[in-house]
Amino acid sequence: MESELQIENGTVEVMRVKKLKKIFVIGTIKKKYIHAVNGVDLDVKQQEVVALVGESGSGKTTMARIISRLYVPTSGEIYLDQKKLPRKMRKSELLKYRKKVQMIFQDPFSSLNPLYPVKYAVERPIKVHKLARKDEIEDRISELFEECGLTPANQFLKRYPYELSGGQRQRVGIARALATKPELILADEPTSMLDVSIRLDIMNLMLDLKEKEGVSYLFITHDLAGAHYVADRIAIMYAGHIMEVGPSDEVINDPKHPYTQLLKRAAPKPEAGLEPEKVDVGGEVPDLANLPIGCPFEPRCLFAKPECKEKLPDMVKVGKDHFVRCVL
Amino acid sequence: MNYVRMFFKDKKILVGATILLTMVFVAIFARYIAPYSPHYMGFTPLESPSFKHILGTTATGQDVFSRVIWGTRMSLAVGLLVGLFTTVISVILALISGYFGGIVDNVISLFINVFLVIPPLPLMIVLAAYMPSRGMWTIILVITVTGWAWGARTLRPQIMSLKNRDFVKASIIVGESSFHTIFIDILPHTLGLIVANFFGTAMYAVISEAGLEFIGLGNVNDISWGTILYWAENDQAMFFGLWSWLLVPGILIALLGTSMALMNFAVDEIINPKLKGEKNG
Amino acid sequence: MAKFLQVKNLSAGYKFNNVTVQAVRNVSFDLKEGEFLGIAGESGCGKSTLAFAITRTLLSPGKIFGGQILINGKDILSLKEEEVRKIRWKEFSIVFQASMNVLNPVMKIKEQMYDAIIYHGHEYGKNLKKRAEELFEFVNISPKYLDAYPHQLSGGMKQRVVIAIALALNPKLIVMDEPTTALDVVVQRRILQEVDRLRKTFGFAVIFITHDLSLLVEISDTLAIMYAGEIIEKANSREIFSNPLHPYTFGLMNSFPPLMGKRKRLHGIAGHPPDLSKQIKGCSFFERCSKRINGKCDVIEPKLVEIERGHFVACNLYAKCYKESTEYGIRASN
Amino acid sequence: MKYILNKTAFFFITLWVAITINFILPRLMPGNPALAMIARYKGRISIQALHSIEVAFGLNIHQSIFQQYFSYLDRTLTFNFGTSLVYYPSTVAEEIAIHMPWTLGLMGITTVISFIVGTLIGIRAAWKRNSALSSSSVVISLFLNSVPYFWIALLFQYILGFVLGWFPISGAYSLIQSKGINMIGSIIYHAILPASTIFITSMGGWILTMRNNMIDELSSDYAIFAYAKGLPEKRIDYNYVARNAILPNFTQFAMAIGFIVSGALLTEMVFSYPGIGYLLYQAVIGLDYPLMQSLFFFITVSVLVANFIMDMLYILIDPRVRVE
Repeated sequence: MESELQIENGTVEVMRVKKLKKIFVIGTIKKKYIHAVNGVDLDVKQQEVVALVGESGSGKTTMARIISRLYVPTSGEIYLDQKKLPRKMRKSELLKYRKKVQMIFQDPFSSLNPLYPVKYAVERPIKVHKLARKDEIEDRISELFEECGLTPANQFLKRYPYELSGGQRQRVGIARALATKPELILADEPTSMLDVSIRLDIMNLMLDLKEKEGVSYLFITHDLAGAHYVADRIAIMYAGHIMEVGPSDEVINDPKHPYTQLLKRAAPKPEAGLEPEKVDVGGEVPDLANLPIGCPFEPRCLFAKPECKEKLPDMVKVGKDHFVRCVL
Repeated sequence: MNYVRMFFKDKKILVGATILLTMVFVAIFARYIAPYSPHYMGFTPLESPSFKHILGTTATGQDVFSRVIWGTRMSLAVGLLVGLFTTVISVILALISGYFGGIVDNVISLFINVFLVIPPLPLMIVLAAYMPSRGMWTIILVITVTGWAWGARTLRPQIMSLKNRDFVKASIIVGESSFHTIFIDILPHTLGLIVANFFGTAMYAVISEAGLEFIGLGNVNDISWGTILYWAENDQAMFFGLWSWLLVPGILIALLGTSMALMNFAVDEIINPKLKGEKNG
Repeated sequence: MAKFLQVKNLSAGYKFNNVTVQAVRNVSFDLKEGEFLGIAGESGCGKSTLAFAITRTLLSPGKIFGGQILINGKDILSLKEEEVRKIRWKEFSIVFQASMNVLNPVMKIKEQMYDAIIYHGHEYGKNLKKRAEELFEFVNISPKYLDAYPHQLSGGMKQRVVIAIALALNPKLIVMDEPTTALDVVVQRRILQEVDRLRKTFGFAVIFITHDLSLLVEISDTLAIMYAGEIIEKANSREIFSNPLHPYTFGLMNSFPPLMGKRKRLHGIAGHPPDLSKQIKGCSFFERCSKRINGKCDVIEPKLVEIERGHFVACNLYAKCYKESTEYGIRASN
Repeated sequence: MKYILNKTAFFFITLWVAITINFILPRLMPGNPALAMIARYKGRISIQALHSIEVAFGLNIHQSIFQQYFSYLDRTLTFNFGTSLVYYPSTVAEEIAIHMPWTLGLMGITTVISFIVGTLIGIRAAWKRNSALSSSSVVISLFLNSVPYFWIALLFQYILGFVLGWFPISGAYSLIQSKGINMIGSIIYHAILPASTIFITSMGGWILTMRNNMIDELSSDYAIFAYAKGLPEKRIDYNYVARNAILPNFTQFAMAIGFIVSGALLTEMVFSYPGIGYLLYQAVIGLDYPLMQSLFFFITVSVLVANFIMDMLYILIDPRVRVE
């Protein structure tokens, strides 16, 4: 099955994770095991945007943090440029990795240090990775600012985060991520805290940078429409598992998994018609400390079969690059 | 910066700083302010306040006023030095504990909590009683040992929450060293709390020192407000009606303590503006 | 249908030591009994302030600067605090943005529900338990949770509890300020369905405030778009969706990528809203507007006027708005 | 329940630390002060008293340090502290038993009263935040909080006791009226000055913390929701805000009680009140190390127990720690 997931369209793979798991242990005496990510296989190709869509508690943010090496995975493998990463990395290795994998944060208000002018955020990666000669650092920062739409740069460099609007701050965050010329940018709900009128511009900026800099994104979001807008492929996550993954248009227009279908019904789509669709699925995301053995969505699924209770369904290929974890 | 301006505009800080600076001035220039040597014993003993002896004399014929002036030095020194030492200790422990977490954190926070509940005075007494020598440095050591936990306890959660802020995560992902993340990205945010804490413990030190000296656990031949009170009590100043001998050092301790408490409280208010009079959201 | 609520020239905002923020500027609208009014706008457009002002829960440093809020023809701004307290929750209730935190963590849920009933001397007070169970049934929660504490409930359940409390005294209006923003899409959708069902059963009116325009288009009867403290367009939801008149509304509508259909590049609205602590001259959207008329829009403040039947807009592209505002002489001389 | 388990474990760990400090301290000091003391007392006190010192310090040269430690633990846990030097031939345990009730009575009652009164004032001060009461309570509390207990005690003793002669200057009861109802009256009469000292100086802290907690909680979402529900102000303040604001106060009790006890000990010393503090003072003056050490142990245990009780009471007021 894994071989099926291998490169099919010939593009270069930037990142791949295999059987990635993360279990958090809570408490010292009575331990509680939170199964946040439960064996995820996923890959991102060069200049590709893969959206990871899920509700809160689906493990999508944990995924980003594992890949960004903020968390160490419980098990599983991570490949960057087809090379497997060692579990423990030496300082120099980690630094090299950080240069290639950067992150954009959800909250533009807390992702910039309020004590320093915004220039600091972009200056640090250049200095840490020695990416410019001393006398060229300033120019490089300005260049990055302008590339991210903060023009003219010298109007912004010395300002403090609280003097900028949310959208402007997020642009600084993107400039910071871009400073190391990374191959992959993890974008953790980069637009969910922004005003609706500027979300598109931030997404457009990210898409432009993809074309210009050849960067790939893992775009984490709960918004199906936004995912459809930016992503080439969409992966739907539920309770730490990927339920469905495939080309954006296919996943949205012809969702195979009952959970994807539910998400689609729940999402607002005023363009569709007058009467909103009824959502009659009850229940909530399962308790990650005691996941069922079978399909985690089974308790809420309208089409559940007895065998769904017994065993986690396998990923089934339903189209070119389109896989779904469902017995149906 | 905004904070600096707020610092100077605050009335509580103004009052606190005025008291504190006056005392620092007196301590530095004690030699010129005090009319007599604090050790000279040639005056008539047990005299009430007069022009010659503003605060009267002791049972051994010393000028109380001169002793009070010289006493400023030790009370201030103990307060400020203990404030400094405990701050350093608590910042280091809180940083290690709050930033690195895990088992180290568990051990340190247990340690902090244990030291918080052990009543300080009895511990100080036992400690001081066993010390081979008595004097200012012993007292500083004893109060530092019993007083560091306070600050560590307030700083630790602050550092933990800062560590979880996105800008710190961003620093890690950018590839910053732990040193840079801790000292450049995190620590400056806790400055207010550290300052508040410094004054809080300094106040505690001033009071504790006076208490220890008062029960005779310091060197009774040192000159501090605590030892002056020790002698006043010992020589039964009360029964001779020598109120000034008894009251003035106490008032000064209380004033110094209050000045530090004011600074502590005001800095707290600056960090957490809600505590101010106005309701602002 | 009768007009239950009339807001007339309401101005409200926040007063700090030396800064006054005009968060709601000269807002007027009517609400019929049982109507579902959606108010959409971006953060900082004053929509939450409006919600607080209407329910007179705007606390210091918030202030109402002027205008009238008539409930059944009675101006609640002229009432004394104690008089307002008495009608609050009976006539109207409010569901807050941070519904996760509005329940007192140390009180049982039933006590918090009983409180709302007891302190208004309502007839339901005679049989609190029965009423509480009934309310829980309305919002689809098992009555056994009445004895629970808030921390024992999930986010979606807490939200339902808050809605149940809001229904406690059968109010004629529920103001909902981003009640589902923090919830997952599926839960959000289910709660909205329930609110709609309850509204149809009990006939209360709803003012639903959110930044999520695409959601409002689906669920509300009437839609008002707020920008920089003003209502700049108001009409039937479908009408606004298919025929937005104000350039801002148009931009906002296009800021939501459609879920289905072909993907194509869309653009948001460049720039950011004006600083509400400063005087705004002319149209508040001037700076960001793609259709602005220099020399006119930066001078004359357009007035909210009915352009087509039931469709109000405040934009100088429409001569009527421009004329009406000069008629009243507002800033025409500037 | 995890919470109770945690708190019990913490109680025992702290107890162990306190006991161990007692054991280690004399051994840490250069030139072992206990040995030095024995040398100093030799010939001046009886063999039994000398032995009591040896017992107190577990000084037995033939034992290894671990054997010494375990026999020390054993003696401590069976309250076998040997003989007091100052109160020879009484044992340390006897002396503590005589003095303990006075301290418990004086301190226990005043601390509880001061906690309640301080908290109530704090509630009022927060809720009328702009009133004169509020701003003056802050300044007064700050002052009281930074005044040494013993000095307030001296002040009361001097003005109310000595100059005005309204109250007795020292002791816990009059030796003349030592029977029945008179005795009780006399005890109360003697307790007034030390009690008010403790009351006044410890109250400031409660006012401040409660006021600050209240102000924090008043702007919380649930308080605003309660207001929006149309509840009367009193109901909101007491049943919603104060109930939450008092929670951190309960945990702060842990931090504070050690300080209050310390201050109260000094107060007893000033008033020669025959409690533990006075005993501690006698031990300090008389260099009675066995007594001093056992007192440290006893006071710490009492504080720990008080804390433990507070922790258990906390279960009653915060449902969140009651994990089912």
